[in-house]
Amino acid sequence: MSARPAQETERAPEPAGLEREHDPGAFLDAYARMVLIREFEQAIHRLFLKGEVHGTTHLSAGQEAVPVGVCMALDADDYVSGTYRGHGHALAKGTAPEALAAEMLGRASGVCGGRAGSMNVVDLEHGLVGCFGIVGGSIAAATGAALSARRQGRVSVAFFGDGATNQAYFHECLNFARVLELPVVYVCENNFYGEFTPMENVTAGGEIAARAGAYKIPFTVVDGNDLWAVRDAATEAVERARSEGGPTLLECQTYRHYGHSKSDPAKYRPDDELERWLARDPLTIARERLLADGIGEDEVTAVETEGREEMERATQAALAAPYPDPRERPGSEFSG
Amino acid sequence: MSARPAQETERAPEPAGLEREHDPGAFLDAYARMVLIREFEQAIHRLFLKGEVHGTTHLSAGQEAVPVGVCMALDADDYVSGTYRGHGHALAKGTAPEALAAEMLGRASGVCGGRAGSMNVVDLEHGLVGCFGIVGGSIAAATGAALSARRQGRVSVAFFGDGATNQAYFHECLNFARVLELPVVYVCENNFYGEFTPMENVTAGGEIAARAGAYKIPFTVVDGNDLWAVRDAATEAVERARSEGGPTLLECQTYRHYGHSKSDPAKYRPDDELERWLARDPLTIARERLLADGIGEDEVTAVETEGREEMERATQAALAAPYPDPRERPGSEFSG
Amino acid sequence: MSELEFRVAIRDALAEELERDESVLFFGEDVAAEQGGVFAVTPGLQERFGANRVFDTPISELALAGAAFGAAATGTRPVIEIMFGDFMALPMDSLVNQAAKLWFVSNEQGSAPLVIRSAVGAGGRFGAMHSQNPGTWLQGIPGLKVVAPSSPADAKGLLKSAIRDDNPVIFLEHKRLYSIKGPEPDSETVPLEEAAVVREGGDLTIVSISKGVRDALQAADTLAGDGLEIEVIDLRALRPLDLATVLTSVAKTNRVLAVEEGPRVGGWATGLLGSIAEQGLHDLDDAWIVATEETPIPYSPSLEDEFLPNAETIVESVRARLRTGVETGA
Amino acid sequence: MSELEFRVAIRDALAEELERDESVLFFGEDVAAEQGGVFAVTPGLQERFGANRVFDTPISELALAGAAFGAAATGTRPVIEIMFGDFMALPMDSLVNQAAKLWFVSNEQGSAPLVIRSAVGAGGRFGAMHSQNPGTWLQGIPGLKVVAPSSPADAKGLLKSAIRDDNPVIFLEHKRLYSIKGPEPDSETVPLEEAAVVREGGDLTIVSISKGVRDALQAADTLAGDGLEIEVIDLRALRPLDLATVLTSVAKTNRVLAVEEGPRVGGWATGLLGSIAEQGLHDLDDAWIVATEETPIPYSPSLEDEFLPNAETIVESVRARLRTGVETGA
Ligand SMILES: Cc1ncc(C[n+]2csc(CCOP(=O)(O)OP(=O)(O)O)c2C)c(N)n1
Ligand SMILES: Cc1ncc(C[n+]2csc(CCOP(=O)(O)OP(=O)(O)O)c2C)c(N)n1
Ligand SMILES: [Mg+2]
Ligand SMILES: [Mg+2]
Repeated sequence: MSARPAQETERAPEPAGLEREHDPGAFLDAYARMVLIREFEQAIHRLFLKGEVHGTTHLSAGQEAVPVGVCMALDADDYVSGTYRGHGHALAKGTAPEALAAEMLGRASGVCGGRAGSMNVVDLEHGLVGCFGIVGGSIAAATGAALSARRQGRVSVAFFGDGATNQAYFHECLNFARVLELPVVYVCENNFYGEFTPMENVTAGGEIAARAGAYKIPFTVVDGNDLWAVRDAATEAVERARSEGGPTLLECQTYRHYGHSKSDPAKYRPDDELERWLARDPLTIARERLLADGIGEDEVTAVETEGREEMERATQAALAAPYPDPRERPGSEFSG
Repeated sequence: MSARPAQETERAPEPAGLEREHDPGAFLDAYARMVLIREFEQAIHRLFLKGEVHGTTHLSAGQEAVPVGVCMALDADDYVSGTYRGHGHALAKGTAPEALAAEMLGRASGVCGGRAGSMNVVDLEHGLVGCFGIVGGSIAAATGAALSARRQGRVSVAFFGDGATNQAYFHECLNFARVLELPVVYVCENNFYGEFTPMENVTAGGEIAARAGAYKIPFTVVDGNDLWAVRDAATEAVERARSEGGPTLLECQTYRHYGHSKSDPAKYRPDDELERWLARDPLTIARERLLADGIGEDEVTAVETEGREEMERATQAALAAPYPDPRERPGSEFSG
Repeated sequence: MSELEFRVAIRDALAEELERDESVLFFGEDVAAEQGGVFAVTPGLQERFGANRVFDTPISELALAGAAFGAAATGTRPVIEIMFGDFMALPMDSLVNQAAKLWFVSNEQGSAPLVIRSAVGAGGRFGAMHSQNPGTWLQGIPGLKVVAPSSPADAKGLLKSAIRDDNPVIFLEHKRLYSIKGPEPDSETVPLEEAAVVREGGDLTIVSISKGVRDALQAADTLAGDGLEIEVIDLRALRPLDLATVLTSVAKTNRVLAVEEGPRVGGWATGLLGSIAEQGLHDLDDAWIVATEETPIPYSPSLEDEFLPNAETIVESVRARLRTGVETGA
Repeated sequence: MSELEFRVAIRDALAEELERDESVLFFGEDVAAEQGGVFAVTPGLQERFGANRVFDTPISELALAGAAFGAAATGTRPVIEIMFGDFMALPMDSLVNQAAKLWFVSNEQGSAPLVIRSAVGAGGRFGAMHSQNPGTWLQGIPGLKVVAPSSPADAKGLLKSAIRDDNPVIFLEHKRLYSIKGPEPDSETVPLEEAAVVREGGDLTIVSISKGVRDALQAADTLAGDGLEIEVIDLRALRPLDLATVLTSVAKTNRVLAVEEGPRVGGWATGLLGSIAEQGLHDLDDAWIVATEETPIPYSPSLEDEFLPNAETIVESVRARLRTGVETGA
């Protein structure tokens, strides 16, 4: 990943942006992270079918370019908040695949010791303030983190879905962030469905990004399956945030390959819709672009193999880890 | 008031509008209602200073043209919801001044038997679903009433302030109403302050009506001190609602002459601001227009005298009414 | 005897009331979609009653509840679904400050006859934000009825009563109950304000609600093997609270255990014991609670299983308490 | 001895903590304006600490609490004001599902050190939506501390502790206390988890919190004239609940009365009695509650005065209960 060392001071936006622009390895690294996320989702899917992942889980396969592209624009100490569909948010920000897989499996070595599960992952060390099982919750968490970020020379990013833009949190927080000129980027992963319901059926006006206009917040609609497009839009937004330009809304249009959650066969999708989106798989798009940009096929393949292997190792390690023992470590209500 | 008999069926918008347009007495009647509201607020103010009105109270003097103009466009059986600054909302919709004054005084003859007080008045008989002490609550109440209204051939109106447009209710309900195409009119009384805080300090973008645009809800900004302007805009919106055209947002720009509530001397206002608005007193504007439109000065004066006298009678009757006796009528938690 | 599935009982109650009364509406997130909600409770209702009466909404819990309130105040009887009980915190203002207050504050001009259905409870490895029991958040709100059925028959009868009730009713359906089967109801409706003695016995009264009642019944079966006759009471509602039925039972058994899927502090179980202490202290030889730890609900199976009360922990607690007679929490 | 006004105690605590710790912020609706909030508690703070640390916000309670959560999770110590306790239903999701859960669910990676100040309670003729005590809505939420001071000294010491505490604290200030005066505190902070025995006596324990403690103390004075020695306990917090102090007292007095400004069902008072019954039944000769009716709070002075507990109703209730010994609710 493109994470750079923590910097507590403010910096001019331009050089940082340009530096990234011309870093040849950055997009290959980013592609590697996308591959890892895809492998992760597929591994979790298999484990779910085997009964190893419990309750429910929400896979983000098909949406990988969004968190990865956004996190390319971030530093390691910037903040993000994610959703119950948050594996990609966590992995893109730096959570270790093994710790994340172990969390899904409810193991003691999970990033939250097995207490959180798929929907509620927190990884403060990597700046992940939380994943939120409550639709819209991530918007507030990142807005608040931006209050800290402003004092720390950092920025904050909220990931959320199209459905979340109809929630109270969306409205109150966007207004709040603009009023206070907070360094926050609102990243809407518009995958055109909230559970079984098409976005346009429940989203008045049908234009998500335009909602930011009501608050005079700058907004952009991006092809969320194009890593380069996401990363460019995010870079601009992050630089605006860092240079005291306040919040931005990015609408990244994308698609989830699986159903909403483990129990959803996604029969509500029109014929061919999935096929059309599979043809625009963000991994394929990225692969082709890398090759076109002169990265060798061997390098790309190596990254893919590595991702598969890393995930395999992570899965095995997670499966081998013990379940937490509540008697050994009962857990406390309060800190201190 | 222009309230017409209840009609359960739908009707074509045009004739109704025209009929009202040419009714010569309607504006004089409306002026009479504005006078009554002004007299009411002044009476409550005096009673408050004497310690007869308890707790707190929020006067709407200066804003009379908004509820009166809007209610000119409504039928008696249409619904409205109001705010803690709701005396005008109630009186414009038909609540008896004596019953309302008695409520402020906590008397048994109050429209809610003294249980509600100034902030929470309900008058279902007159279609007042409630006044809401919670900023934004009125928006939800009217949105829900529109679900009934749609089935009953009626419309529903929410009154709320500029500050309420930053509340969760505003966003969720406007989206909901557009998605369901509900017959509801959202009337924002923009008096440029929420308590002690100027509207523009806390309202990102600074344009309230434009927020409706995000949901593709038609909107208009009106001079809220001009009865004719308010009534025309409301008529259009109500007709849209009645003819299945869905919701509308009206922003009525106006000003409260008093402070936010009884304890507020309104020192935060810039010099001259009140004076400038007093020069645009909605009562003065209406009076002049009536005279210009050929209503005789004697008729106008008669209406004013009547308003004063009606309010004086109402005040005396309310003051003479007994306090509710909790032992006689303890009140129950549940209906039935 | 034909058996009724809990989720079908809910579906049937809704369908029958939609059929019976034109003023009943049903809406929520994904409830009208083919699947009929995430727990497959309400498929087919939109086809049957039309999109004007049964419809999907945006993900806007506050607008949902607020719209239900406004509709209920003006002649409609809305039933809405708040998908998970944990989300009840979002529309809380509308419940507390709108629906609950209309009847009293309006001086009894009218009330808000609405029902909020919601899936609650833990045990499904759904984690801390999809497993809570919001009943205790709401028990202290005068003007709200808070109901939670423990069997398919009750689910049907109580939901029908809730829809016909003129007051706002929070109707909590435990996720672990959706797939259970039980006898058909033997009456059209079940009153919302009467606790049920679901098993009789003279040695100890166990009081619970929702899934806890099934656990208590199962525990009572086991304890019968120890020679203990357990009386089991299903509260059915947390508000209004049918204390009389509990007091009558305790006057007979002199011992009471309350089983709650939730923390002790601020829970309904301690409150119930307090009310018994206030009104029936001299009948009381022992009173205690089986509840959860005072933490959020953990995800991992090993943690969640240890966290939750069940038939076994009830049995253990009864054995330990009656054997030792020691007055410490179980 | 110099006397401290309750509202000034709050203001001083805030000012001292803002001074002491750069990471403390304070924001809310109209709190930074010249008036310093509708109860004139916080004037002058913005002038002193600057608009970056003390500022006014939009009327957006959910964003306020959510922003406080996100800030608290990332190194800031926000104190926010939710103007009236009744509005606590609006940000409830952020309290319940965000702030309260971070510590446990993250496996103790971090917590959310935030404070929510709010004006609560009735008696001011503010009506049903500006008079509630939301403490009981929140008492059952593991991970939240719920504190309510009864004196200026405690207000200052408890608020300072709340700001320094690493957990989310709901800090409830009774409106009827803002203008009272009392002695200066004799310590820098007051622990959040210790109930205080504010008057000693051997005949009866009265437990309350917030304004109820003052009523209880006043009642105890009157009852001293009857020859009754009343012990008065100020819970200070509803969560965590210092049951030990209560149990010790009840072991001595054998009688307990809990005084709550709120309904019995779902209130903290019944819960407290239940916990005493669970752990100290054999010490208990009598236990009862003075609370409100089970309705929303009425506006009219004649109704509100009758509705609320006060020193007089406590005295009456004690006299009636101790005279007759009858076990019915007072
Ligand atoms: C407040 C709330 N309401 C409802 C749900 C149930 N729910 C979980 S995901 C989801 C759909 C969200 O859609 P969207 O925001 O578009 O995100 P996506 O799942 O498509 O990534 C719903 C309704 C929830 N978790 N929280
Ligand atoms: C949810 C909520 N937050 C805060 C308040 C306190 N409060 C009462 S009126 C008011 C200002 C509202 O301003 P606006 O909506 O512009 O209406 P206006 O009073 O100007 O008519 C505030 C903050 C409240 N009653 N409800
Ligand atoms: Mg989506
Ligand atoms: Mg205003």
